[in-house]
Amino acid sequence: MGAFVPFAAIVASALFILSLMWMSHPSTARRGVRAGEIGMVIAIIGALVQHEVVDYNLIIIAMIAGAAAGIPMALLMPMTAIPQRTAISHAFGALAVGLIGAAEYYKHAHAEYAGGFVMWALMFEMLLGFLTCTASVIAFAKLQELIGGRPVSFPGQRILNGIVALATVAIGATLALDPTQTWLFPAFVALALLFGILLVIPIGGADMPTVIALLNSYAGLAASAMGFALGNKLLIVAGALDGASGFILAVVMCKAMNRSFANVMFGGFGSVVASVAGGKDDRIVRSASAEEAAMQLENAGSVVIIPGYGMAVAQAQHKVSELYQALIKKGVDVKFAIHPVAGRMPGHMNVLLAEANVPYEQLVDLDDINPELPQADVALIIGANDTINPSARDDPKSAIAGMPIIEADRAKSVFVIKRSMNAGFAGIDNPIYYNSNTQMLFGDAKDMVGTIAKELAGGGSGLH
Amino acid sequence: MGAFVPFAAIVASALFILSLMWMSHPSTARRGVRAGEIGMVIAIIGALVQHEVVDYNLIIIAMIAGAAAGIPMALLMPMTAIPQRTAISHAFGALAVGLIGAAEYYKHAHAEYAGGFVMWALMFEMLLGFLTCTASVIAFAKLQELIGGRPVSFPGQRILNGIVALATVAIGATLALDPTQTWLFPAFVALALLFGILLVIPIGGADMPTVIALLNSYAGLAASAMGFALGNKLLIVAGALDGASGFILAVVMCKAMNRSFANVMFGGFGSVVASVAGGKDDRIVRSASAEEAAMQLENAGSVVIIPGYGMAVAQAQHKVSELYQALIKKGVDVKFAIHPVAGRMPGHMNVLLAEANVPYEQLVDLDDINPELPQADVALIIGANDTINPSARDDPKSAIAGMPIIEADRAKSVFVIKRSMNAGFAGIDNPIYYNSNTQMLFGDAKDMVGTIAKELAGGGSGLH
Amino acid sequence: MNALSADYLFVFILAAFLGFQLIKKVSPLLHSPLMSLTNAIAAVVVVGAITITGEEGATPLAKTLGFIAVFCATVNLVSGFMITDRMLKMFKPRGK
Amino acid sequence: MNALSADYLFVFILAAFLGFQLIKKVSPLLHSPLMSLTNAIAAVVVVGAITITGEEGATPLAKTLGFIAVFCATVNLVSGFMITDRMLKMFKPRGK
Ligand SMILES: NC(=O)c1ccc[n+]([C@@H]2O[C@H](COP(=O)([O-])OP(=O)(O)OC[C@H]3O[C@@H](n4cnc5c(N)ncnc54)[C@H](OP(=O)(O)O)[C@@H]3O)[C@@H](O)[C@H]2O)c1
Ligand SMILES: NC(=O)c1ccc[n+]([C@@H]2O[C@H](COP(=O)([O-])OP(=O)(O)OC[C@H]3O[C@@H](n4cnc5c(N)ncnc54)[C@H](OP(=O)(O)O)[C@@H]3O)[C@@H](O)[C@H]2O)c1
Repeated sequence: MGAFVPFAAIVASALFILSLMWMSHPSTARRGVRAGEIGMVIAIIGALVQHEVVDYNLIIIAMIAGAAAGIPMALLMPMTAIPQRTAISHAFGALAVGLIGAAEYYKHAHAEYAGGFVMWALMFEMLLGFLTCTASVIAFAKLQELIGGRPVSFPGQRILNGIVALATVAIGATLALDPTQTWLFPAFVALALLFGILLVIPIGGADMPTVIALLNSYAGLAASAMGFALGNKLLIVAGALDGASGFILAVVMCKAMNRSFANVMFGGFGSVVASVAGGKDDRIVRSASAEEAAMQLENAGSVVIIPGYGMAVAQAQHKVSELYQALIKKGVDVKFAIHPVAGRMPGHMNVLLAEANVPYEQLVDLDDINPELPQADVALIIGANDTINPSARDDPKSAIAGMPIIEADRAKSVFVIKRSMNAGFAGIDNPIYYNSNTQMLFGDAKDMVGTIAKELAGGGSGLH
Repeated sequence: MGAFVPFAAIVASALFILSLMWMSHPSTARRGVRAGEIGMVIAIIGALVQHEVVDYNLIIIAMIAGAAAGIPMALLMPMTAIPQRTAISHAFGALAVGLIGAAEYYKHAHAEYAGGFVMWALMFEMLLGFLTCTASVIAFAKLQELIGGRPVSFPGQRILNGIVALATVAIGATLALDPTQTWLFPAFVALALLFGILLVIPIGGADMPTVIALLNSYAGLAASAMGFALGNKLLIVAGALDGASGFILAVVMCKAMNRSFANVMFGGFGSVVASVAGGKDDRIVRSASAEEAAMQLENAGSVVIIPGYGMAVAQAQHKVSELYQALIKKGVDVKFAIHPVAGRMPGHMNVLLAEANVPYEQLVDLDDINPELPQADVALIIGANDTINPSARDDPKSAIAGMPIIEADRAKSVFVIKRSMNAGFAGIDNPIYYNSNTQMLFGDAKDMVGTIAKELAGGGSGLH
Repeated sequence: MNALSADYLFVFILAAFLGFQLIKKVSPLLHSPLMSLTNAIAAVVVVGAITITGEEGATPLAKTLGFIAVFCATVNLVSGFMITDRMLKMFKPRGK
Repeated sequence: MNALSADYLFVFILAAFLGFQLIKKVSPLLHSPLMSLTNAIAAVVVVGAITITGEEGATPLAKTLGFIAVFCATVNLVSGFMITDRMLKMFKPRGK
């Protein structure tokens, strides 16, 4: 046994590493999940067989309860709810980290640990853990639209945040230097929790994915800190991997939106959505019917479908897949152009389309599809807006200037499926709708795509 | 100080890692070297400031002497001697590892260490260290042609090797279990050294690069083992990085030759070179003059130059660069096709051509150039043979069947610069020389290319 | 900071470097499953929770906190791995 | 095998994984300089040699062996880094 514990840690770490390694490609990814699961089992066994552990009842009960809660959650969760699910699970994980830290704190609340390395690690762990917990809850609430997604800002906000931050750190430091001041501890926890809330409320709902990725890396760091405090290398490794992943995803998103972390965290982006949305003007907009679209699509040699957030909210992915099937049956070459931040989380579109059985080779990256678009006969935009907004490329004064876009406007002709002339997440006007080669297909993505697919399949009941 | 030592190790490791990270691309590679150097300095300082270290004289002397020997070596070494240089430096490194192990052994030659972890680590370290040392010396001698490159084989060779291997391991194990048997130690060292020799002599000279890469990873493992024995994490990390690198390079080479490790180590490959070389036959060979080649080259739209071992031995890289300059001046599009195992070490051609100021963007990989070759007007083969041998692709019974090749024969017309009809390293006949679109330019690569370049530059003194 | 903590720092740095190298190579196609996978892996904090809850002489408070922690972590790791697998099951190559 | 050795194994495994990830990404263009760079890095064994040679109560034998080891390792690291740099200096992008 004595020998098993350290080796369990090594093997588990190795398996977690392999798990991420295999995640690099769809063909090996599921093996990656297996590796991760096995690693986890080994880690848990390693923990259970430690001599220190004597009482198993509570542990077993908690684990059974946890599994009982987790399994249905995993099975019933609709794919469109993935972002919320990620947010709430960060809250759970961070809470666990925080509570473990608290328990450890009370164990170490003696003078001899004062100012010790373990104490500092514990405080850092709890700070990150508790703030990530509440922050994730807010993020969840915003994504689930339990509370408004609009950024909340009030006078003196920054000052307040600053004060809370300072107070939290100050009390944390005091406790690290003199752990016996247990009466201060609840205040520390409360402040950390409060700070988490304050951090997220000023951030717009659609920025939540970036926030979630950041919280992901915080949670990872917290786990590593716990590893430092408990002297557990496995936790250090797992935490570091998690931290790196969250950080990189956040960077990817910021790059793809051409925005800085600072701008995401403090920019109050998205507060303006309403103002511009649906601004009327006199430029001509050509709109077409499903029949016309169907006809042009089946006569096209190559079609690029560009899905966006609208496809997700309309849950149109299955209809889109039908459309894809109908088109390839007619010998049309169909590709999907996936923008890194299309939808509301990284890889959002890929998961939805994969769910609807679109082969993943057809899902093409921004950089690879743009050179092909000028040759495309038809670009069919389904509920995407900012990610195809040419002003990001052409108008340096635009709010999203410099954001890489899918250059749908370069295609020979363009169809846009959306319900209105309303703006997208960035809340800005989109010139593509007024181009002479653009035709609008107004309606809900699901209905509209469905009708077009029917038309192509030769059903042709038309719109209802 | 006490605190500095462990942190020196951390910082040094991090810098070594960054060093390899930056090595991934020419634009950052030199920064990588800087990082490595700084890491090394920090590591050395960390070692010097340990309290255990009291006597500095010998250390300083040895380091000055080492620098005095190393610097001129580094400055005067011709690029064509890089393979030999790598071999001999492995010998030095491995010797150092072995000697340190020996010193440590005598320190631990007491009953209480019997069978301990440290002892096993030490024995493993010395085994690898000493055998790598002599093996590298032989490799050096073969590359430097101090001894014949022909594989040495004699009846009962395998049995002898087996016995020596067993004896070495047996004595090593005995010493690990009972370190006090110091009288056995010299035998162990001697056997390890002998084993190194026996391992390499049956391997053909041109396989040395693969051997060197393998020895590289042995040396790395030995360093790691030393880290285990001395409880020095920095050594473990550096050793692991070195080991990984050597191993991957060896794999790359074997893949590019479509051969297995086993075949390289025990195949006695290359023993047949003489037999086939220069085999006469009655197929027609078209040979051309430098003038004709020059004319066709300057009228070509696109030229692909395929250098091989012959360019290296002839030291023709500078003339080749002149030729390249002359051609681009005339508006010809010139690319270089680099086979992974062209020459006698990985990346051999790249270094030589870079030395001659050919911009690295022009050096194209096997996989990227092959699709372009059918459109190329002229493929100019300079001292390459096996790497362009079509029988690897067409003749399943060929000795190099399945080895990926640069498909020069697909080009509209082909020029081959070599001195004779002799075979290359693999010692097999090459059908490309008999193709109707192939013209041979017999002569030393340097002279021939030089003459062609002169022709193009309008000098035109013709062959001498 | 003592040699021990230096030791942990060592592991952390190596793991962080490794993490960056590995994640950078994950195809954007799989960024959503990646999130839930790392999420599940981070739930390995359950080992810490187990120790807290089960170790001898654990105070009632410690047991309670530990109990909740074990529960939360378990929810994450179970659902995390399962959802990741569910997502990945959906990614099919052409002609399937 | 004790917890300590397990600890070293931990570091070794992480470093090995990292090594593979890093080396795989090195462009074939640079395989020669890579060889000499890793070669120079491996010369860090000089730290072991330094301890042997300089530590108090080192036997004459240890001093001699250590001396040679320091010499050999120094030759490697000096020439290794310098040659690598010499090679890399030669790699020039177009229009230079
Ligand atoms: N993916 C991420 O990780 C991430 C993270 C943070 C922020 N974001 C941001 O989210 C945005 C994503 O861009 P996007 O182009 O995918 O979407 P978008 O710019 O948010 O636009 C979505 C469009 O879909 C339409 N729509 C909504 N519901 C619809 C329905 N039921 N049927 C048909 N159309 C519907 C809306 O127009 P109507 O209202 O007229 O129908 C809207 O214009 C980007 O600005 C990105 O920066 C993404
Ligand atoms: N690069 C590596 O890491 C590595 C490692 C192990 C093995 N190898 C092996 O080495 C070989 C490399 O292939 P390769 O095509 O580069 O070369 P090669 O197949 O060895 O052929 C070299 C050719 O150059 C000609 N040559 C020699 N000296 C010359 C001179 N002074 N002027 C003009 N021509 C000269 C020779 O023909 P003449 O005698 O008629 O002139 C010979 O046919 C492969 O078989 C590979 O497997 C490479």
